Amino acid sequence: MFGWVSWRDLILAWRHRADVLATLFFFIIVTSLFPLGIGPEPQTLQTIAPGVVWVAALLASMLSLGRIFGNDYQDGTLEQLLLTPQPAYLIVLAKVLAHWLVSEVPLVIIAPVLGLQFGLSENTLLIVVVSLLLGTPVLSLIGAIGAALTLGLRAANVLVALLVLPLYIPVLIFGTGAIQATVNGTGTKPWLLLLGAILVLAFVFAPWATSAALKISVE
Amino acid sequence: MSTRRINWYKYAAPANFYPLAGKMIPFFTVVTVLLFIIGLYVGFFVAPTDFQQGESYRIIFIHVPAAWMGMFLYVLMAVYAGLGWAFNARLGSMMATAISTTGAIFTFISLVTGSLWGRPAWGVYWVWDARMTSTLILMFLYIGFISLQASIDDSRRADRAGAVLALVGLINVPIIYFSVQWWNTLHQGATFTARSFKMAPSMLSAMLILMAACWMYSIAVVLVRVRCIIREREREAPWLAEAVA
Amino acid sequence: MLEVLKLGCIRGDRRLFSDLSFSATAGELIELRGPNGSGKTSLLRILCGLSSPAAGQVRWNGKNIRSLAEEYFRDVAYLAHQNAVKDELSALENLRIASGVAGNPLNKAQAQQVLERIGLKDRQHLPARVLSAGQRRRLALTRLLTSKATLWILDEVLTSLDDAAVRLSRDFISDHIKNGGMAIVATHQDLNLSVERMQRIQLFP
Amino acid sequence: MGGYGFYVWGSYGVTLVLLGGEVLMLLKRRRAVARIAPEPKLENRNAKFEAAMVSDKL
Repeated sequence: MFGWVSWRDLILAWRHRADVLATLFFFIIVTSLFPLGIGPEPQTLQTIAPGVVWVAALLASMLSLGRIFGNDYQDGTLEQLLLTPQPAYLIVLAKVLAHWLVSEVPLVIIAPVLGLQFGLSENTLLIVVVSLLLGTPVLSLIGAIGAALTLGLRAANVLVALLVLPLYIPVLIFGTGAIQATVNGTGTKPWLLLLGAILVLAFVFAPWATSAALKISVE
Repeated sequence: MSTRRINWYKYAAPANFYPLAGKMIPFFTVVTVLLFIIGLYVGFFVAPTDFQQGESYRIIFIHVPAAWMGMFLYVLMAVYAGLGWAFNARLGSMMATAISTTGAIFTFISLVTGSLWGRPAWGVYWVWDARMTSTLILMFLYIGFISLQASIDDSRRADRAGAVLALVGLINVPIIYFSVQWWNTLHQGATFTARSFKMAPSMLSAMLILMAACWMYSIAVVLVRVRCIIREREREAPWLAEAVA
Repeated sequence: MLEVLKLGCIRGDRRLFSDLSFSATAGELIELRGPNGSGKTSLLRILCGLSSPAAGQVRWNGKNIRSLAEEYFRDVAYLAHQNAVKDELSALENLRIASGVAGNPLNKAQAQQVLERIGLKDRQHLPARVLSAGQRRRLALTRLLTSKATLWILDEVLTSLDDAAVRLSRDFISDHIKNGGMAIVATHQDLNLSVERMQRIQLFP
Repeated sequence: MGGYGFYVWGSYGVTLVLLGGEVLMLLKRRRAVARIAPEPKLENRNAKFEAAMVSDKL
């Protein structure tokens, strides 16, 4: 049943692939704006690169949060999902997995290319990818809580940003920290470990909070 | 003998709490006013001038209590919201809603007074030191809670969604504080930690009295607000007509 | 066996009903009547465990459905106002995915058989977006045919169905009840089902 | 205030304005709430319901 839920969301995302691409282009355009706004000095660009990539990733994943549950809520499939004989925790996890694959993994793949714009070395690009791989699942997991809480509300998109962005701050700090540590040549490992720890915590707690929020919103 | 025992469950019902709160409000109001007068008197007329920071240190008499209140009230709000959700106790959820506004105001006061204190101490209004940054994020958490509740029309859903958000925030607060600390120590461009200055006893007592005043103020204000919320939400309940009449 | 004990429901600041008690056993139909806004849908949502009641409880085989949680959902099929049909998927995909998600996957041939029974075989590859309201309702009905649930909870099951489909769904429901199932049906029109045991619950505004 | 007047009075001024504002808003709300007359109708509705409940075995 777990597989079916993820599979279903992947098919639906494929039917709406333009939306997915739009998120990706948003990410690309936002990161490309910074050199234009700040100036092309390689030194400056290298300093801001980690922050720019991560902040743009946060904003881009923000855009897609409404899609995790929004359409299913509107056409009544969400309540049918919640009535299937499996723990809501697993349903949430399956949907979050699909969201991560559809909306976050493309960002992780394109990020090294964008890193080139900022003159990052190959070694640093690797850390960009690793930190994003560890951090973006947390974005999906925590974002799902916000998406579930704001289901069907007016201005849900703005609201979800208010709720979720402050909770993203540790991921932002540790993610950029890892990249900066490689640029400066200090140790990367503690940052990645911290990201991993947050991922484990989010994995355990976030789906639980999301399913509680879903039940509240569907009622 | 059992008559002396207080039945706490009884006061978890709005019907019993409403008149009780009404009786408590005058007491807390009077105590608040007295404590503010005493605390400000001690702070401005008894406490000596600090030889390092001059008169500007007097800001901390209000800044520190406000910062503490912001944090305490967030925890208190989350606990009330959680209790209201877990035990289906409306009063708990109403208390959480009532606390959120006051907590956000104290957090905001602590941000403003902090930067007014920072200008003479550091030369700039805002520095990204760990405490200021954490307080700013706490403010964001309050804003999230308040705007979520404001945009949900159904009060039952607002209560419970607020509870989930507040509890998620509560789990996150230590993580956020820790990450900001770490971030701050690693970006050691400049240390802005406040020089630990020796507090004269009169300084300490001024701060503690104002701290108590802020607590009493919060209690009084929250009780008034929760009574308003009860009246708005329970206007169909038969007991209210009797209580008001 | 379904038992409803002293159920109360409040929506917003309106009390829809209170102290509602009834029970249903295998092979029984419960018809739920009442004007718009009297709380029919709210009651059905409480019965299937989507909402929690303001007072009282619902018991399934002697246990509170709150504590049974997803174990209870194995025995319940709920057909809501909304069809829960995905516009982007074809009729066949809708059926196969919905039943896969619900834990009784169908292969292609089985799914086509079900669609044939409901009269959608020649529409199976069209996206649900282009189906008519009645055809979408028929597609929603397939959920009942494929589910193994004992308790059917149906909200205005006959709306926007044509005569043939109405006859078809009457047959489904009475077959289900004859085979030892239970059904709770909220409806405006008479069901005219030939079942042996039936209760009617009337809600007032 | 030894040259720090703006910062010290500014701090206490902001505090006064915010807390005072909160109190004023609250008093205003309390007055508004007092105008909402209680409409106790739950009890009546209850009674009507119990009487109207029909559950006939056919």
